[in-house]
Amino acid sequence: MSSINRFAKQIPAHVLSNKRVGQYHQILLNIGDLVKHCHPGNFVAISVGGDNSGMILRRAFAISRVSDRGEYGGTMELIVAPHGAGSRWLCSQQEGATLDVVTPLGSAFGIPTEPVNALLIGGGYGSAPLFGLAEVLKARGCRVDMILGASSTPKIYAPLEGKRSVNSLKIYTEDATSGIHGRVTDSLREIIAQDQIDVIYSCGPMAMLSAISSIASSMDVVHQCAVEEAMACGIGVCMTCVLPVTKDDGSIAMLRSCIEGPVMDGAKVAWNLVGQGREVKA
Amino acid sequence: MSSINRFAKQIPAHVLSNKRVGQYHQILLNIGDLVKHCHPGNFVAISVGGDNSGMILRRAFAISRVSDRGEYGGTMELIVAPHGAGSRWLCSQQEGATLDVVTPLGSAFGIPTEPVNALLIGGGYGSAPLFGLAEVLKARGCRVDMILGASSTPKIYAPLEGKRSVNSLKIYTEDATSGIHGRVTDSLREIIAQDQIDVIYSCGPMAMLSAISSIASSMDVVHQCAVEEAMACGIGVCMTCVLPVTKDDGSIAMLRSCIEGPVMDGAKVAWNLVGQGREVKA
Amino acid sequence: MSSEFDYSTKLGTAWFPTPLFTASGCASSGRELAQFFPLKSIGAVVTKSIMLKPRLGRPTPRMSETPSGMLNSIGLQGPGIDAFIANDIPWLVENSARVVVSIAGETVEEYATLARRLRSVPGISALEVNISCPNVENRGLVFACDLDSSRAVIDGVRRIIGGDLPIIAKLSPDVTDIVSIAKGVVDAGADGVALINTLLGMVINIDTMRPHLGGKTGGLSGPAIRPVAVRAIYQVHEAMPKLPILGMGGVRSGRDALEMILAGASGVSVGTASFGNPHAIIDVQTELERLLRERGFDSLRSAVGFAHRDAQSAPDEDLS
Amino acid sequence: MSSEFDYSTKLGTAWFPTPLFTASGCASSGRELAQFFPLKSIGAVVTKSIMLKPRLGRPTPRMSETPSGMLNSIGLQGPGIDAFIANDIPWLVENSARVVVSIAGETVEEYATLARRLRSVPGISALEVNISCPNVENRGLVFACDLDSSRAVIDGVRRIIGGDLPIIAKLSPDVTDIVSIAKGVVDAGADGVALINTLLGMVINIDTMRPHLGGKTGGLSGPAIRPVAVRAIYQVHEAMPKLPILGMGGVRSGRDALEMILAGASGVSVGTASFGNPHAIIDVQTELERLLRERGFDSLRSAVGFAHRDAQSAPDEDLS
Ligand SMILES: Cc1cc2nc3c(=O)[nH]c(=O)nc-3n(C[C@H](O)[C@H](O)[C@H](O)COP(=O)(O)OP(=O)(O)OC[C@H]3O[C@@H](n4cnc5c(N)ncnc54)[C@H](O)[C@@H]3O)c2cc1C
Ligand SMILES: Cc1cc2nc3c(=O)[nH]c(=O)nc-3n(C[C@H](O)[C@H](O)[C@H](O)COP(=O)(O)OP(=O)(O)OC[C@H]3O[C@@H](n4cnc5c(N)ncnc54)[C@H](O)[C@@H]3O)c2cc1C
Ligand SMILES: Cc1cc2nc3c(=O)[nH]c(=O)nc-3n(C[C@H](O)[C@H](O)[C@H](O)COP(=O)(O)O)c2cc1C
Ligand SMILES: Cc1cc2nc3c(=O)[nH]c(=O)nc-3n(C[C@H](O)[C@H](O)[C@H](O)COP(=O)(O)O)c2cc1C
Ligand code: FES
Ligand code: FES
Repeated sequence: MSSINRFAKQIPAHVLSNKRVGQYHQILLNIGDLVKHCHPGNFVAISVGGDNSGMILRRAFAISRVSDRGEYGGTMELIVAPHGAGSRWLCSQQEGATLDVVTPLGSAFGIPTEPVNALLIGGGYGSAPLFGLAEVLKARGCRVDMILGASSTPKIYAPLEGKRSVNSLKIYTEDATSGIHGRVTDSLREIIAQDQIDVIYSCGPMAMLSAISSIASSMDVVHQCAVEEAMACGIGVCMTCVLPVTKDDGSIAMLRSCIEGPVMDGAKVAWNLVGQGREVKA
Repeated sequence: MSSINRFAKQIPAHVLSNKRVGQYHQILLNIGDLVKHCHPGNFVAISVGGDNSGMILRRAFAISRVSDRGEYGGTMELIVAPHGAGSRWLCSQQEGATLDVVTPLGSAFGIPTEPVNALLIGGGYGSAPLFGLAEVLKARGCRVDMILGASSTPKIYAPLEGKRSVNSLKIYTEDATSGIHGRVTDSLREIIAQDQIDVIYSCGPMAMLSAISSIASSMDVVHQCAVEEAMACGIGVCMTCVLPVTKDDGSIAMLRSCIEGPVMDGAKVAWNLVGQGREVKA
Repeated sequence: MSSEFDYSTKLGTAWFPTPLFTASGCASSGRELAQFFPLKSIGAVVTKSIMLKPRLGRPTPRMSETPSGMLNSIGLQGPGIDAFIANDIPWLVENSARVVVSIAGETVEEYATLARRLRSVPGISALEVNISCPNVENRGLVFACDLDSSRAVIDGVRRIIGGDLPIIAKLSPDVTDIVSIAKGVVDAGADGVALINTLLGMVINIDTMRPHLGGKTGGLSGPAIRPVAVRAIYQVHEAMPKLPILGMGGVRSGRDALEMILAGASGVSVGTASFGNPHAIIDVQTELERLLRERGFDSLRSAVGFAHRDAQSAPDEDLS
Repeated sequence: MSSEFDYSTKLGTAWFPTPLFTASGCASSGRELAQFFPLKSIGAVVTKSIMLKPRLGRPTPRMSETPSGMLNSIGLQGPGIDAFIANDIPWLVENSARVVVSIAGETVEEYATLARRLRSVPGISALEVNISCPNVENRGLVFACDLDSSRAVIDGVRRIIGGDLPIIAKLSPDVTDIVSIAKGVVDAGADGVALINTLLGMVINIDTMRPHLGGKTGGLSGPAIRPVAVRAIYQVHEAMPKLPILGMGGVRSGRDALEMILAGASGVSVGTASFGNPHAIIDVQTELERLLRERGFDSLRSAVGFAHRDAQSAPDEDLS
């Protein structure tokens, strides 16, 4: 634990651009040297509402991608869904605005040391961190397949340049407005078997992660999922973001998803106990 | 009372310009047809901090000037001192921003039906509404002298075009950085006597209004002052903005300065009882 | 409002076309808000707590803004019951407003006297009894903070009023056990309770380095206190599910009002929000109706206390 | 800090170089904040309330943001006293942090047992006794809401501790009369009081239409509650001017902390503000010192309770 958040800093970050992409906003921030310490799976916590805001807590967003090349030096990209007041405020920030960010936070996806067959599954804006992850996996010689799903097409985030870093991409929409009609888990067993998947990386709504976990466990596939629990502090001090996780001795521990996550071993999360069956509103 | 605030409306107003003038910001707002109902002495109440602001109360500002000519239609000008968080937020609003304003509120300066000799006294940003008043008085054939005072030059607001509408202008600064060294009340008795002043109009810090009142009363000069008490609602429903006023029978009433003011008869305010001797912080 | 949705509510025997009320002390006697909307379009105007004699109230400063809230220390400034009955009620009645009169006293006797004066005044829908006042006969201890004093006030008022007017006891949140106070006043004859009055607070002026308010302490209101209000409403509704509750404390939008309705309020008062937005009560009224309809309720009443029902039940099941 | 200004404070016999403390439950066991600043640079780390046994705490959701505040319902999740003594205290001591240990129990006996376990552990500056816990032996009524239970807990802890460690009783604002509770615990042996714990609140989720928190009710914290905290501090200091008070509740800037010092606090804990700003406590510490110096104080101690002095006195007169 003492290694986690070791490089986290609170810095002012300029908004370099803010573009609408489907239902989301793609926001590019100038974060300088911190990019060096950002890994796929890490997140950023942002103050919202400006000075004297009644919204006193930061909002968490997965780091979609970082780059240390380009005219502005180190940059970080976020994919933000305008959900409630805080994320809507963020989406309304124009080029030139300054944000108060703390990053990089939390655990990162574990990268295999050997080339393996990896399946990346994203739900909604959950695809955001997967493209950066795909690049890293490709660089390690992995085969990278990707499945994205959402209720409808505008909620699918799949940038052109991102598609280049994967070997295959399947899209599912529940309203059949694009790709396959249905959910990412509909043919998951078949895909795992056919493509000889060794490891699944996932990010998206908790219900999706839970469904993937049960399939992955039953087929003995490693499953690293980035969870999303409501977080008050994002830095491990408040205990609000906990998830029930099964320990080696079979007992349950409540682990902080901000600091002992957001990337967790899907097989260990006691999904049936999450929120005592009541789901956190995504 | 039922006539007051009869024309008040809550409207979105665009910021047409925001310029620094000394220590103040001169903010021009687009308020359309409402200008017709704005009179010198009236004020505007503005929401500050944006949506989800922790600052839940409006801030009050004297209407400095209105105009219904010009390319934008009806406009209103404010002179705002960056004092605390709310007024600083207002001063930071750029051209194009939209403000939530309620105006015109409160009582206006009474205009004499005959041509008289009027003395207008402003302290700090208190001069703001006096230039518009001077124009009205001149149009009625009055002689208009003006005295402005502040602790230091950057706190004197005296626009060039405004100076044209007065017969004479004296400036006092306490640090002697411009005009006469001292306070507006220093030679007030002499001025009243020499210039045969019939009525004094004043706007500024409460201590100044109180000092003017005692001189004006002792010399039997009418004194209309625009007071400044902390206001929670600005529309007469909360009773926070009260001032002790002596009634005809000699008893004291606590009148709401937002609706039975801000323009009050200086002779009737029981200055010695204001805040039981404790001044409201300006 | 279409005929399919029944937005009306009752507090005891009093009927109101909508559940939106002004909060006592936040609408003066009604006239001033009438510049912004017709008073008859809301459920009722709850007037500023009136006392027997005219009162000047506390010294200024009387307010201080705090994060998402404000402190006030008005000290019940008002014209006294005679002028109030002579001037304010007739004006409200003329303007077709429904009227809930809030009364406040310094002794049990004073409350009873106020009730006697109001008993036969036409045009009053209900009495709100503000018991968050210092009891001069009991070391200045606030009536609402003491079970026996609270009961004594309501008992005295009930005796005078008989069964004519609904009596709503307005309680303070500054107590260890608000449910026991609520039970006490109901037992003493209250037809409903108003929850909550302001929380006792203080701000120190860091320039003068002394308490900022002329009255030193003040009452905290506004969105900051909403979670405390919702909790109080929930607790009291849980203990007495049939008791009409007039909820208030930090409501500034339809969603806030909905929280209170679901927690158990039959009506909602909007106070401090009107200071920031003179149309707040109208906005809340419009949004609340929309939110209720969107959730499948066909009446306000079917939503009251819904948060207490077991998690499986849907609005439709409650329409029987 | 220059040598001319004495920023140190004392709570009972315990000395701290600055008056800034973490708030229990808002800094976990200290390690996590150490990524952002050295723990030894603040007055002390107040650890999350520890219980006898390991606890999983309440179901999620455990938090809800509210206007300028938040509700939490953690349910005292923690490793239990054994693991805490084995892992957390040694780490804090190694990192030169001053440590105030917060304890919580379900019975009077449990508090005493915790005190016994901690009595001889080296490196602890003081005990904060969190009595805002349900008393399983008294219908689940929160200790801090009952004078006798509050006294019993402190009495039990005091007997075990003897005169060794200062005992700070942490009180709940959810009471009718916080001064009487404060007097009670002081009488039972507390060396000081911590004011205030969270206010009981609730949020209804308007989508599920049920209480949002897994634990239904939660504790309200953050700037929203600051006026209530300042009032409590002012009242208790007025009643017992010599009693050390650790103030807390919504402090996020030096000016907020100054309000509490002037009201009567000898130290200030920063809780919720650290969630929005991991350096909040350092920022508060720096700004508070500046504000005190600007006002002519040459020590923190000369400013404690200054708002109670008569309006004519200036800081200089108190430096004798
Ligand atoms: C590790 C992590 C990564 C995330 N990555 C992304 C991302 O890449 N893109 C994106 O659009 N969103 C992401 N989210 C969700 C995002 O944090 C919420 O949408 C946002 O906090 C909602 O705030 P709001 O003010 O708009 O909504 P409100 O509902 O008004 O928020 C109220 C409170 O609830 C919390 N909250 C509400 N919804 C969520 C949620 N789903 N998760 C966590 N907290 C919530 C807020 O933080 C806030 O404290 C992520 C969340 C977490 C925890
Ligand atoms: C009728 C009237 C006309 C005014 N005209 C002008 C003007 O033309 N130009 C100008 O710069 N200022 C004017 N003021 C003062 C202006 O309203 C305050 O400076 C402003 O409200 C301060 O808000 P803040 O958030 O910056 O300060 P803060 O001190 O943070 O405000 C905190 C609270 O105190 C209230 N408050 C603080 N100072 C004052 C004050 N002096 N008067 C009233 N309320 C106060 C605020 O409204 C707010 O509710 C006027 C005030 C009144 C009542
Ligand atoms: C300025 C002001 C004056 C008030 N005066 C009264 C009063 O006279 N009688 C009363 O019962 N409540 C009074 N209250 C309390 C409100 O009616 C209400 O209970 C409280 O403010 C919480 O609601 P809100 O947050 O919507 O304002 C007053 C509140 C404020 C802010
Ligand atoms: C998430 C959270 C957890 C808390 N846990 C504890 C606790 O374990 N023990 C305790 O005495 N107080 C606890 N508190 C209360 C704080 O210590 C503090 O008294 C309160 O939050 C007010 O201060 P603040 O507004 O600065 O947070 C907790 C508060 C929060 C927000
Ligand atoms: S969000 Fe605070 S511990 Fe995870
Ligand atoms: S500011 Fe509310 S009555 Fe004047």
